[in-house]
Parts: sequence; C-alpha cells; structure tokens
Amino acid sequence: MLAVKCPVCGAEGDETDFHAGGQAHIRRPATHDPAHVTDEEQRNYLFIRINPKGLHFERWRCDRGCGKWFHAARDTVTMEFKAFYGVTELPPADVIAQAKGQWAEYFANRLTSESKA
Amino acid sequence: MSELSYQSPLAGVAEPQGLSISIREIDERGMIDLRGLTSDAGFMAAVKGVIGVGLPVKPRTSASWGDVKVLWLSTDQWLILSSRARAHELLSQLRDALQGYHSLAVDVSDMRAIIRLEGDGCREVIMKGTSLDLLDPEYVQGCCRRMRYAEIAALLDVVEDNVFDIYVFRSFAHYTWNFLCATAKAPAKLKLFGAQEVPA
Amino acid sequence: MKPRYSVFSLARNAMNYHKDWERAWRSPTPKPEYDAVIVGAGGHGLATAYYLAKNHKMTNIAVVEKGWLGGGNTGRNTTIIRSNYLQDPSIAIYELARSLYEDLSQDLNYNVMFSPRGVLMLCQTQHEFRAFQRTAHANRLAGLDCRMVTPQEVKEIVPIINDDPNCRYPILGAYYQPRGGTGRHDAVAWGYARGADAMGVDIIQNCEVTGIQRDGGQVVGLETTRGVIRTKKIGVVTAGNVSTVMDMAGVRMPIESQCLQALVSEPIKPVIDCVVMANTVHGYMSQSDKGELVIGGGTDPYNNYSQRGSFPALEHTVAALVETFPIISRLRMLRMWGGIVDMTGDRSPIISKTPVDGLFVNCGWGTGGFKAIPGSGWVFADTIANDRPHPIAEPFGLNRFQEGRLIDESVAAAVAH
Amino acid sequence: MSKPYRLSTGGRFVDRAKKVSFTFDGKTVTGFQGDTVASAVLASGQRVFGRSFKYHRPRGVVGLGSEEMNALIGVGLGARHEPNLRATQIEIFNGMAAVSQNRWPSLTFDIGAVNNAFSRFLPGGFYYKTFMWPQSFWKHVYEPFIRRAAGLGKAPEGRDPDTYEQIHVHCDVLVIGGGVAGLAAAEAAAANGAKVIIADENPHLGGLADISGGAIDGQSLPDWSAATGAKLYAAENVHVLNRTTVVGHWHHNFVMLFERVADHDPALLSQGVPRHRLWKVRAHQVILATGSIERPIAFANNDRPGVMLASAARGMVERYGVAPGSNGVVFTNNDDAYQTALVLKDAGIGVRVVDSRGRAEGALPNKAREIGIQVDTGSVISAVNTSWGGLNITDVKIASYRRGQGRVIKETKAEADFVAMSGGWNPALHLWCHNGGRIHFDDKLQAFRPKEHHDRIVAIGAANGTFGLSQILTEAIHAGSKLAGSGKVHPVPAAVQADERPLEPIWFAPATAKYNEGNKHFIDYQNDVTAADLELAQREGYESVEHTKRYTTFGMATDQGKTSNINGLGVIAEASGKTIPEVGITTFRPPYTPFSFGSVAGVLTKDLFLPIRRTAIYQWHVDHGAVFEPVGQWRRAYTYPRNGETNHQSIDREILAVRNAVGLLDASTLGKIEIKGPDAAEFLDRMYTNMFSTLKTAKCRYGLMMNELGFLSDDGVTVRLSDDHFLMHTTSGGADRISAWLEEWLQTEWTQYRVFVTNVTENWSQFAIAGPKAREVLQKLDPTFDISNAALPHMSFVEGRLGAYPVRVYRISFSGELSYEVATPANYGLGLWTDIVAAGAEFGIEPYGTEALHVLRAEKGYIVVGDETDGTTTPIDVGLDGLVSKKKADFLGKRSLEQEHLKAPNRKQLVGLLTEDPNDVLPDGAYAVRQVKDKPPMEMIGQVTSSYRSPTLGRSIAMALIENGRNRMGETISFPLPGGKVVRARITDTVFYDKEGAKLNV
Ligand SMILES: Cc1cc2nc3c(=O)[nH]c(=O)nc-3n(C[C@H](O)[C@H](O)[C@H](O)COP(=O)(O)OP(=O)(O)OC[C@H]3O[C@@H](n4cnc5c(N)ncnc54)[C@H](O)[C@@H]3O)c2cc1C
Ligand SMILES: NC(=O)c1ccc[n+]([C@@H]2O[C@H](COP(=O)([O-])OP(=O)(O)OC[C@H]3O[C@@H](n4cnc5c(N)ncnc54)[C@H](O)[C@@H]3O)[C@@H](O)[C@H]2O)c1
Ligand SMILES: Cc1cc2nc3c(=O)[nH]c(=O)nc-3n(C[C@H](O)[C@H](O)[C@H](O)COP(=O)(O)O)c2cc1C
Ligand SMILES: [Zn+2]
Repeated sequence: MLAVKCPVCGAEGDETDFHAGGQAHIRRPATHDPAHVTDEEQRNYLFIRINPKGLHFERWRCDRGCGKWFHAARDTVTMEFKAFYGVTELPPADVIAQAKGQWAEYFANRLTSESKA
Repeated sequence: MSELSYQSPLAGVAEPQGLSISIREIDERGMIDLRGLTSDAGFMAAVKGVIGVGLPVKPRTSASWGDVKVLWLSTDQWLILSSRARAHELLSQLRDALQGYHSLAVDVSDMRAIIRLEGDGCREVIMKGTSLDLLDPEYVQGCCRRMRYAEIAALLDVVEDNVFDIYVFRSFAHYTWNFLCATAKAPAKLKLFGAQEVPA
Repeated sequence: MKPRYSVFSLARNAMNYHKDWERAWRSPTPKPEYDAVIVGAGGHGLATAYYLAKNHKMTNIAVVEKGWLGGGNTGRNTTIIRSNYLQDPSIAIYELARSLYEDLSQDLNYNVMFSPRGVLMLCQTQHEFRAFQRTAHANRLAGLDCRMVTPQEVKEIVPIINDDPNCRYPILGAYYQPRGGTGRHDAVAWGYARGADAMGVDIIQNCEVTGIQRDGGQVVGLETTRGVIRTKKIGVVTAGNVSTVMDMAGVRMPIESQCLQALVSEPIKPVIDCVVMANTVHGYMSQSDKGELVIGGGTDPYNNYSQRGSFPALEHTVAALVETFPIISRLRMLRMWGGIVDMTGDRSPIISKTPVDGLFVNCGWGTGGFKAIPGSGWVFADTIANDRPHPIAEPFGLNRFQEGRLIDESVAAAVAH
Repeated sequence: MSKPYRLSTGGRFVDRAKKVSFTFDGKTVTGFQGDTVASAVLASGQRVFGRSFKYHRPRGVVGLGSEEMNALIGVGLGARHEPNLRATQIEIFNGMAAVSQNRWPSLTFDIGAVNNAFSRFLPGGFYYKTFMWPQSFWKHVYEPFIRRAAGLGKAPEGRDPDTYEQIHVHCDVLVIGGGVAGLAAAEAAAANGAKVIIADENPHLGGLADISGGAIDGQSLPDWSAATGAKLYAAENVHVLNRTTVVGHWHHNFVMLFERVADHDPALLSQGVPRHRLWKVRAHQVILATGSIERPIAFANNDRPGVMLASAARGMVERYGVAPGSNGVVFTNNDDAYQTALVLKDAGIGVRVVDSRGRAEGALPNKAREIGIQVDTGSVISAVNTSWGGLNITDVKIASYRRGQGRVIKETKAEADFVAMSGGWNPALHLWCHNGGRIHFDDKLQAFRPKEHHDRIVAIGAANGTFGLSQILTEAIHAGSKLAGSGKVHPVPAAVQADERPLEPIWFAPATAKYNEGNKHFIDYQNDVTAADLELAQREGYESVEHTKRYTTFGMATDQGKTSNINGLGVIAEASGKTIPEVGITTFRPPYTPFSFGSVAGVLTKDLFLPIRRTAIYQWHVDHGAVFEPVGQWRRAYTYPRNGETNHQSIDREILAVRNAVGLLDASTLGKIEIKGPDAAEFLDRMYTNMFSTLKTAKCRYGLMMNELGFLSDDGVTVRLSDDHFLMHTTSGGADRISAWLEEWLQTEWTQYRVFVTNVTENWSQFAIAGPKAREVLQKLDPTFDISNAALPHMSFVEGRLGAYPVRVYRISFSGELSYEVATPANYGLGLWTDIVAAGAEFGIEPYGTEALHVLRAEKGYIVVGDETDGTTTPIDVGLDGLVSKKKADFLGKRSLEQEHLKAPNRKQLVGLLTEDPNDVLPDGAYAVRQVKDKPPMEMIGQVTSSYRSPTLGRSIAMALIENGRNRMGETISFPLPGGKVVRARITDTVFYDKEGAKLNV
C-alpha cells in the first residue's frame, strides 16, 4: 500500500485515497494539429508507453482529497516516490537528472525545445 | 393542489441499539456547492459579502459566521452550510453577487445524508472505515476533509472534540448507517493508546 | 532420447534409492552461435523452443533465461485453462492451446496434470448474463463444448456456493466450459524444458540478455551476462520484462508492466471440484490437488516491477470470495505473491514480427496466458521458422494498434484469466 | 509415554487452581487455565497429535509457539470449526472441542499410513513421472485419489456465525515482537514521547526471555519483562497488543497486524466481540524485534513424536509444568541448549547431552557437567527407535561424529523417551524480507541476517542475529531512542547472562544407512520432505533452490519452513557442493503465519459486502412489489408484478400502459452534471461527437461521447441552462465516470478552459412520465404550469413549480411517446412521486421498470450504450453518423475514427431484425452465420444486441450488429440456435414503431 502525497492540497494517504492515472507527459497530437496526425503518432499517443524498470513519471489524482490531478516520480522497483509535482509542470531538476533511457531522452528534448521557444 | 412532502434520506431508519457511541441523522441542512478561483479577488470578496466570512483557503479547514459554515472541499470548491430555509436565499444572493465572475454555485441540499457521531470513542469507530489518522492533532474542531469511508466517498467535519459529522451521497445513506451500526457495536469498542489494563 | 518416465521406471529406480535418475535437463554453457535464440524460459518461450525443434526440426537453438526456468509468471499463476473467449481470433488460439493440453502429458512424457474439471463463470447481473449468453452462442458456433447452466446446476457442481437468492449478487446462472480446468503450472515449464532439452535445445539459465546487436535492420546477436551469442533469429518472450528487452533493439512496445497477485489458503480436504470465476465481484477460486484454495487477485493500477503487490488488490477479492463461498471465512491465507504481467492496450496478446528483421516478439498475455502456452508456442515457432505470421497468430500482430484492429476481450468479461 | 506428565510443581503460565476441561478427538482432557492444547494433551500422557501430509506418519509436538509445524489440530464444531491450528498456540477453555487431522479411521490406526510402507516408490516429485496412462485416468481415477489423500484439516460447515473487523492506525514507532528487545525498544521510544504500538503474537509479553536465563538490573528476566510490560500498558502514548501477529510488511511501512481478540474465550464471542481484528498500521518507523527460531537437526526418524526442539522442551517444563518425557537426550551443536538440560535435570527428569562439537567448554556445558549431567561431545544422535507404529520412542542411537562424516560406523543405543534438539537459531527475518529487505549470511551463526532496507525499518535483538543480553539491550535502546521524539538515548541497564561459545553447523546427522538409502531424515516435517528428496531434486537438475522447493514442496507447508528452511539449504549446499549463500534462499512472502479470510473481509460481508445505492423512491418500489435489477451499485426496479403476474406479464402491462395511457419511471439514477463557464460550450464540443455550442438556451440535445479509441462510451441529453451554463445527463452507470472524465480533460489537457463542473446527480429525483396521457396527469397535478406543446415543445426545458414542488421539466422521450422528465430535489422525490401516482390514477398510470423501458426504446430503435455497443463499437457502427460532427476540427475520439479498421467496409452495423415467425424471439447475443452447416464451426457475421417480444406490435423485434448490415436491408439471415433450430430473420430498419415520430410532437 503506497503512501501518496498530493502536491496541490498536501493531503497524504493510502494509495486507495488516490487514483493512479498511468504515464505522465503524454502529448495528445490532435490537440495541437488535428488535421495532421499520422496513424503512427496516434498509435504512439494511444498505446505506446514508456515502461521503465526504475524511475518512472506518472499521473495521479487526489481522489479523496482535493480532486486534482498531479504528477509523481516513482521507482517501479523499490516503489519509492522521488517527487510529487504539478500536472502542468516538469519534475524537479535533480529528479530529471536521475531519469534514464527513454525518459532521459524525453526530458532532454523537452528542455531543448522549451529553451528554444 | 399538492402539499410539499419532505423526506430526509434516513427517514424511518430504526433507532440503533447497543452502540458505544450515539449516531443520528442531521436533517434540514441547506448546502450550496460553490466553485470559484481564490486568485480572483472579486470572487472572494463577493462571496464574503454574502456569507459574512471569507472562504477558507487553507486545505481541510472550515470557517463560520453566525449560522453559516463553509467547508473547504478543494482549492476551488467549497460547501456552504446553513439552515435549509436559508439556503435558497443564500443561493440567489450569491448568484447575484457573482454575476460576471467565473464561478458556479449550486444548491445541493438534497444531495447528501449527514450522520452525526457523538461520544467517547468516535475517532476509533471512524478509523474502522477510513485510513485517515484521526488521532493526529490536525483533526480538531474546524477541520474537515473528504475521505474514503468504508467502500465509498465521504466528507468528514470535526464539529467538536467528540462530535463528528459524516456526509455521504444520499444513495449511500443506509449503507453508511449500517456500516456504522456494525463498527460501533458496544462489544467492539476500542480505545487506542492511553492506559490499558494488563491482561490476566 | 531420454529414458521415459513411467510407473515401471519409478519402480525400477526405487530399487536403487532413486540414485540413477537422469537430469531432466542439462546445464549447458552457451555456444557462440545458434540458428535461433529464444529469450525468456517461461512457458511460452520453452514451448516455442520445443515446437521449433519438434515441428520445424530446428534443434541448433537456445533458450536464454535470466533466472531459473519457469520462474516468471508461468511459475506464479492460478493455472486456469479455458478457451471460451468472445472474439474469433482469441477462440482460435486459446482452443488450439486447450486441445494441445489434453494430451500434453503424453506428448511430453511428463505429467502436467491437466485437469479438465470444468470452469464456471458466474452470472450475477442481468448484464453479465446477457454478455455470457452472447459468448455462449459465439463459442457454440465456433465448435466449443460450452453451455449456460442454471443456478440449480451451479449449486450441484459447487455445493459450497452461496445460493441465497437475496444476497448482494445472487447467482442468475453460469457459463460453463466442462473441459476447461487447471494444470500444474511448474510441470508445464519443466515438461517443455525436458522435452526441448532431449531434442538438443540448450536451455541456459542465469543468463540475462543485456543487449541486442543489429546490423542495419537485421538482428545479428545477443549480449548476455554469459557473453555474446550470435544469431539471426531472436524470439523475445519475456512477459513483464518485454519493454526493457525490446528497448535494446530500439522497438517501443504498447505494454505496461503491472503486478498481479494471487494467494493460497492452507490446504484442506477437497471442497470444490471446478474453477469458479465471479467477474462481477472480481474473484475466482479453485482448489489445487494438494488442497490449497488458489485465489487470484487484481492488478495494482500502476507500473510495478517488484513482484510485490499492494494489499487492496487482494482484499476485495477475498471479501468477494467470503461472500461467494461463506465457509472460507474461517479458513486462513497461507501465502500471497505477485507476478509482473505485461498489459496491452486491448488486453490481448502480441505474437508478431517486428520492424527489425529476425526479431520476433510474443508477449502481452497479461493476466491470462498460462492457458495459452501450448498454442502460443506452436504458432510462434511456426512464425519464427517461416518468417511470416502463422494464420492464428496473424490477428495478434503489432500493426493492429496502428490500424485500430483491436481484439478487446474485456468487453465480454471484466477478468480475463 | 502414557502416564500423565504434569510435574508436581512449576509452570509459570498455568494457574493450578483453575481446572479446564476440553475434548481431544472426543476424549476429555483436563488441564489448567493457561495451558495450550499442546501442553494439556502432553500432560495427559498423549504424544500423537496428527498424521503427516504424505506418508501419514504419526506426529507430535515439536515447537513451543508459532513455529510449530507438526501438531496441527482442528478446533470447534460445525460452522465454528477451524482446521490446521497449531496446538502450541491454542489456549484451552472449558468445553473446547479439538480434533486431530489427516487420519482415518483414528489417530493411532490410520489406513493412509500404507503410504509410508510404499514411500520408497513415492520420492519427491514422483507424480510428474507417472499417472499418465491411460489419459482419461488422471481426471477420473488418479487425481481424485490424490486429492482425497492430500489436504490437511476439514473445512467448516456452513456460514461463519462470528464477526470480524478492521481498523487503521498510524504511529511513530511500531515495535514487532514483545521479547526483551521489543520491550526495551518500546520503552525507550515511549520515553522519548513517540506514539508507539507494540505487538506480540503470544498472550504473554517477554518472548523467550523467561526461558533464557540471566538478569537485567538485578531482576530475573520474567520479572523484568512483566515490569516493563506493565509500564507499557500503563503509558499514555503506547498501545500494547497481545495475541496479535504481525502478518506482513508492505511498501512505505504499511504493516498488517492480525489480532485474535476472542478465540481464547468463548464468553467474549457470545457477547458479540469481534473474533479477529485486522490492524492496518502505517508506521513512521518499524522496529523488528521478532526474535529467532530454533532449528532442528535431522537424523533418521527425527519426526517421531517425542522429538522436539530444545527450547520447546524447557518451555514445557518452565511454562506449563509439563515434562516432555521421563528420560531424554538433548542433542545440540551449541551452548544455548544446555539450558534445557539444566532445566530438565532441575525438574527431576532424566537427561544426557549429545553435542556434535568436538569440544563444549562454555559456562553452560561446564555447569551441566558440574551437576552430573552426562555430556558426550563429538557425538550425534543417528536415529531413534520406536515402539510399533512409531507412536513412542524407546531408545536413541548415538554415534561418534566428526564434521563432514558420511556414514556412521559404530553406534550405541541409549534408552530414552524423548529428544530435545537444537541446531542453532535463525533470526526471524520474514517481515524484513516481505518488502525487499536485503540479507546476508553470517558464518558464525550459520544463518541469514538483515542487511539493508529501503524502508524505515530496523532489526534488533535476536531478529538481527544478536543473542547476548547486553548487546540486545544496547541495540534495542539505541533503536527505540533514536527513532523517536527527542532522540535522547537512554542508559542501558546492566545485564548478566552466561556467555556462550560458537556453534558448529550440522544439518543432518549421519546414520548407518545414508539418508538417501531409505533412511528418513525429515527436513520439512509437515510436507514430509526428506534430505533424500532434496538431494534427488538436485541430481535431477532442479538445481535452483526455487526449483527444488517446487519439485519437492519443501518450505511450502503451513509453517512456510520456519524451522526447516536453513536446514534444507544446508542439505542442498552439501548435495551440490555449493555454499549456503550460493544456493540462496527462497522468497519470504506474507503472511508470517496464516490468518483468517474472515478478518480480511472484515465487516464487508452480507449486506455490507458492497454498497447498494438507493433512490429516494426505493422503499416505495419495495412496498409495491418491485423486482429489482442491479445497475452498477444501484438497485433499480425491473418490473412490478402484481396479483400473481409473471415478470413477462407485468412488463407487457407496463409497456402497454405507456403506449396507450401513461407510465411512470424512476429515472433518478441518471447522471446529472452542471457545467458552467465562459468556455463551457467549446469544452462540450470537445467532449461530445456532435455540436453543442449551437444549442439554444432552454433546449435539449442528445449527445454521444467516445473514448479516445473512437468507441462509444456514454450518451445522454444535455440542456443549455444559459449562455455559459449546461446540464448534462449521463447513463446511470456513467455519472461518476463521466464527471471525473470531464474534470480530467479540464485539468490535464485543456487547462486554459474556464469551466467548472459539479456532479449533482444525487441532488435530484427524476421521473419519466410517458404516454399519450402524460400531459393530462401533470396538468391535473398543477393546472397553472404550462406544459403545452407550444410552451414546452419536444426537446425543450423549463424550470418552475409543479404544485408545491420545485421542478426542472425536460420534454424528452426515450419511449417514443409524449414524455416529460420531471426532476425535483431528492428530499421531495417521494412526495412528488406519490402525488403523480395519485393524480394519474384516473388516467390509468402504471409505474414501469427498466425492462419495460428497454422494450419501449427498442421498439423505437434507440440504442443503449452497453447493449448495442460493447466497447468496440463506433457511433458510425450504430448508424449515428449524423451525430458525428464533420465540422469540428477536434473532439475526443475523432482522430481514431480515421484508422483503417474503424473505417473498414465490412464492419458490423446496427440493423433491425424481424423473424420470419413473429413468435420466435431471438435469444440475446445469438449469432447469425454466413451459411448454416450441419455442425460447427460456422462463420459468424454478427450478433443480436437486443431482442424482445413487443406487446405493442404483437411480435418479436430485435436489433443486431451485422457485417455490412446497412447494405443488406431486406436480406434474410439465419441464426442457428442450440438444439439445432435455425431462426431466420429479415434485416430491416431499426425503428419498429412510429417511424415518422408522430407520437412525439403532440
Ligand atoms: C498471479 C497471476 C495469476 C495468473 N493466473 C492465470 C490463470 O489463471 N490462467 C492463465 O491462463 N494465465 C494466468 N496468468 C498469466 C500467465 O501466468 C502468464 O500470461 C504466462 O505465464 C506468461 O508466460 P510467459 O512465458 O510469457 O512469461 P514468463 O513465465 O513470465 O516468462 C518470461 C521469462 O523471461 C525471463 N526474462 C525476462 N527478462 C529477461 C532477460 N533480459 N533475459 C533473459 N530472460 C529474461 C524471465 O525471467 C521469465 O522467466 C496469471 C499471472 C499471474 C502473475
Ligand atoms: N543465547 C542464545 O543462543 C539464544 C538463542 C535464542 C534466543 N535467546 C534469547 O531470546 C531472547 C531474544 O530476545 P528478542 O526480544 O530478540 O526475541 P524473542 O524471541 O524473545 O521475542 C520475539 C517475540 O516476537 C514475537 N514475534 C515474532 N514474530 C512476530 C510477528 N510476526 N508478530 C508478532 N509477534 C512476533 C515472538 O513470538 C516473541 O514473543 C533473549 O532473551 C535471548 O537471550 C538466546
Ligand atoms: C497454483 C499455485 C499453488 C501454490 N501453492 C502453494 C502452497 O501450497 N504453499 C506455498 O507455500 N506456496 C504455494 N504457492 C506459491 C509459491 O510458493 C510462490 O509464492 C509462487 O510460486 C511465487 O513465487 P515467489 O513467492 O517465490 O516469488 C503456490 C503457487 C501457485 C501458482
Ligand atoms: Zn489534493
């Protein structure tokens, strides 16, 4: 039974007071350019998941507290939470630094595209 | 032409026997669900103007003014409690005052059943249904929060040290009542911490 | 050829205090090169190797396993075997598997204890009743031996069931597959391993794959904790670890790994003689030959590689089963455990070629692939040997996620074991 | 052994003034208050408690507490029977009925014992090698036989009459185990102000302290434990739990405690005290003080009744005043077991010591010699001999021994009637490992010890492999102080204890015949796994310890190998030439000891099993004879049969009432969601497939929702209350799901939208008044409320008062008739409902249930999400293309509709069906085939989604999803049914009644 903490209202509690919502930071292509979404992009959005053994970034909802969605960084082997952060935010820099593989790639891309913008 | 006939969610439920605490239905309470943004000063002021007290912004707290009490539900949601008779009037005042502010106020007086628990040992009884730590100093008068209770969603209001109101959606009223009757049975009474007798 | 197992060989060996039994399988050191390498010695991987050798005469092959063979989900499942699925492609593969189970012990010369004791899927709401009725029609026309049974028949088949018509979810009937049942999960892995080994397949345990080598679009080898192995054909069958292995070849998977739990009671004398699944209340139960009640729980709703689940996923199941079989209230839970299941978006498996030549994948069996082992191995071996999908495997290709050609079984039954 | 073995004095736990009688296998046994079944039955002179799993060998008591693996019994009668309990843990009470298990016909004469004679043919894993021919015999002959022979106790009969409950508690420090270590740690933590829970599985605190010798601060250990325990009981910030086993440790220090509240006292049960209570504790810190478990040493026939652990032998004497026999041998490889010899001697029981070590010069061995106990070092017990049937030990065989010796050359016989053995102690690190704690092998102890853990948990005392009293106290007090409150470290009291010399490992003693030559050296007693079985598994290639476990079932019995695990590893290590750490250990899993399913269900049984949701009209439905149907958690009225009507008859009556007069339906369960904000209209355009921004105020529109895969997920009517304010209806099952769905998209994807969503489902009772006379009924109720066609046309909305009732009225119809849905705040619901029923009486109003509703809508060809759709159905499939906007750039699911397969021409499409014979009602879910054959398989082309006998049309109607169906209008297709009948039906439009909609706009 995980102990989860909502970064929005500060409520702490059992995982059953929260709702786990799968991988975080998935981009919905149709929101951005509905006319030009390829089959592959749509498939990636709907089905392809980063499924790391180790540090993972995921969505949760404070189901029995404030009702808000938020993000969490969790190790899928030890189950330790490394950070809780806002639903529109990126993880804290020190946690990004621990990301490996596809997640490391993802954050690197996001950080460069954001610094360009 | 018909008379208005009223029936509370737990009307007619049998008086419970053999419990370690008292439980009863709280009826005739008016409730307004209010949504708005705390960052919107105009909204906050308009609400205060109507209900007499500023909306609580600290999570899991409540505020009162006269016979009106406001429970914090979320960062942008509150439950305003009053007598049932006043709720209607409050709602129209609110709607007037909130014209032009992004907000939503709805009368939800009939949406929930309220059960009041009173007596020594209430906390232990409730902890048989929720994972909240009601022995934590946070849970004193003025604290309220949503919770998972038994198998359902509920709202807990700490009215006084040994007085708690549990709000549940109306359709779950009987389930909640029965759950309380099962967990508050006198022979199952439990006192957590504090001096215990040494067993023989 | 290995000496055969039989009551006579047992008696003969008893004379010498069983000192002359041969090894069930060897412990070979990896050769530098194989014609094909299967990654993952679970039931699916071992069956694939067995049929590659037996049906396709490919014997210069290896199965590499990071731990001990059969130690993944194959060694930790609740052993339910049935084929009464709803969708045509599912019926085809699960029924192939079920029918192979019927004489698997004889084929492998290893008693896998396939026990066609019957699977009862309870109907506890009108909606569920109708859904199973639909499945029953589909299955009958597909040629399966299944039928709807009345509440009275349910009570006859399972006397300990709660037949109170006023209980929370009274039993309105059940969908029954008389030749579904259970098997001895470990023996399935061991039997296939022994069978494959006898035909020359190297089963290499304690050998973890750490990299997949490519030459352009073609696989050429594997890096393992026991060195590099050259091969042009790789079949990845690593269940919960499939994303991490496929990632080594740069192929991203539509998979999430979650923990599914199960538990057993203390052993008691026989009380239930079939498998009962109660989908509405999320519980299912059977009794093993040793006497434990075998109970499956739910999956944790988040990714988990720890083989340790959270208690709530079992708690609801137990409450549901206490309600369904009231006598178990006073029985006790002996052990609970978890396995890492590979969940796809439509809860159906993947048996597929991949964008990389020579790389094949078989995964996504999630919560229900034990029953599929013989069929899956059969068609996957055929796919690998011929480098094109076996017709039964075809609908389960990776491309379905791009084309929207999902095979959604959850529409028929909430629990897909 | 047959004479009573109660000693004339002693027995710390028993109250000799209070006699307690109970039955064991029907025979009355009298013991004292405080006895366990084990001590009382042993005291009565009986040693055999049960029969073993596979060979049905007689078995007796081996242990002292929860480690017991042999003496399993059943307790209680009928529905209160509980099998497989450890006799060493069951406290006796007057009238208790205990029985032995796994024997037939009786404990002393058991037919199953023939398995013992054949045991040579039944090596570990033998069943994998045989029982394969003929094929059908497995199911019908072999398996039933094996199943009957296996299993242990019997299940209870009937429903459990007792109750169970659970509670959640949080604490700063949870101390697991109430031995010296746990007590000292809890005291230190409490002194620092921490909120402490300390739990121990036994009725008494103190753990093994009382049989360990030594003193703390000048107090004897039992006195010190009692005094410290009393302080903890009295403390304000400590909760002490006895008879409470900590069963498991999970992520983030979630720990579960199983309290046996009333098992020891039937008076409590009859007062209604819950039998068991499950504590779900979230602890900031966990201190593991679970002590250690003594391990046996294997020798030939080491399972005979009378062979027990050394700690158990001295525990029997000291705690219960029961002699394990009259003349015993202590067999040890360590100093600690000499305490047993001293205690036995002191109690006047004959004893000698056999020590496998070459030398034994510690304080305890020396003391033993001093008081005249014969000590043979460099010796082992190689076997025991028994009287006929293996029931009683007659003598032991003693042989000289050097480490590594294979076979015994010379042995001597010594008379003895019991053996007290000790192979050393294993830290009880089960809970440490449940959640992934790391361990390492300690060569000195020859046992695994805790290493590191990612959770906040520390191990102390014997659980940490620390056995010296002073070290235990130091560890405990440091841990307790540091983890809690002020962090101030308290002084460690002075402790004295005899110092001990190291043990020397020995897993099994050699015998004249080697263990793999027919001698039975039991490693796992309960599952009858011998050293030979383990060795055979190695030889056959089941090399991994996990393979050996599963092949031989070693460690898989109800004790989970508490005493046998390390011994088994030792045997495997010797057989395979590896070291124990190389062999590795099998995974520890919860629970620590088995706990009841009843406690897991807690109070959630019977009517509390799952919540039932009731509408405000629920009781009225009950009073009016409604048959109910579960819809999600709701109970909805299915139909209202009266005067002996069948369901069919009442449903027809209800349907015809709606078609010809008027009907009343409780539709309160429909989801109702208020949506408001400047971006509300645009938001709805994203959520629904069709357009809502164009909807006019006070108008209603039917909307469809898809999930992102392009499949239908919900539908319902939404009304625009004002420019920026909507009220959405969802299906009954959809209310919570859809309101969460809306919130999710607002919070996570379209965060710029200024929209609030509030789910008000439960605030309203809502009824459909449907039928040609609907208007008249409402007019009768309130003639001033204008609901004429002009004022309130189809698909429009008005708010006001109907009589005294505040209402929202929607002119919408799911039946095809003139229909109003009237909503009123739920506390008025019953009042309005009864008023409508009264007002409608003269118009022939009938309440109708969900089944009539379904037939009515099917006659009109309206879909039900979940009937016509199954999670793989698109709006296009069900013919609602018109509701899928072509104009909107984006809405949920839109992009997926463009995927190849979702556009494929041969998809199944919704059509109507009229059977050739109007009296044939197609079964729900029946499949049509391309071509009827005389036997399956037949190729299927689609299935019936809804099928009814329509009383309105006097014939059957159905809807179906059929491959390419809309291009097959008029075609006749075939449905082969069970039993060979083939029903043929013509494909039609889905609207069977009032195609032009004339009835709606009146
Ligand atoms: C609790 C539970 C209950 C279940 N109940 C049922 C049921 O009743 N009926 C049913 O039909 N199904 C059931 N299932 C599902 C079933 O167990 C699985 O679908 C099936 O066993 C999968 O077999 P597999 O061979 O694909 O995978 P596994 O048996 O998991 O084998 C995969 C192997 O790959 C190895 N591996 C992983 N990574 C590497 C690497 N890098 N290098 C080398 N080797 C690697 C693993 O160690 C493992 O041995 C259940 C599953 C669980 C967990
Ligand atoms: N000298 C030796 O070789 C030797 C060997 C063994 C024990 N001892 C003695 O044993 C004592 C060790 O003290 P300690 O406090 O570490 O251990 P302990 O064995 O005295 O106490 C541990 C307690 O924890 C309980 N327990 C274990 N698992 C539990 C669970 N899951 N839930 C609830 N309770 C559980 C046990 O029943 C026991 O009461 C000392 O008195 C020591 O002298 C000495
Ligand atoms: C069908 C089945 C029956 C089992 N029966 C038992 C049993 O009787 N005793 C036991 O200790 N474990 C039993 N187990 C559980 C295993 O001991 C083990 O927990 C499981 O295979 C997972 O492995 P792990 O716990 O080593 O990770 C059983 C497992 C399965 C799949
Ligand atoms: Zn929150």
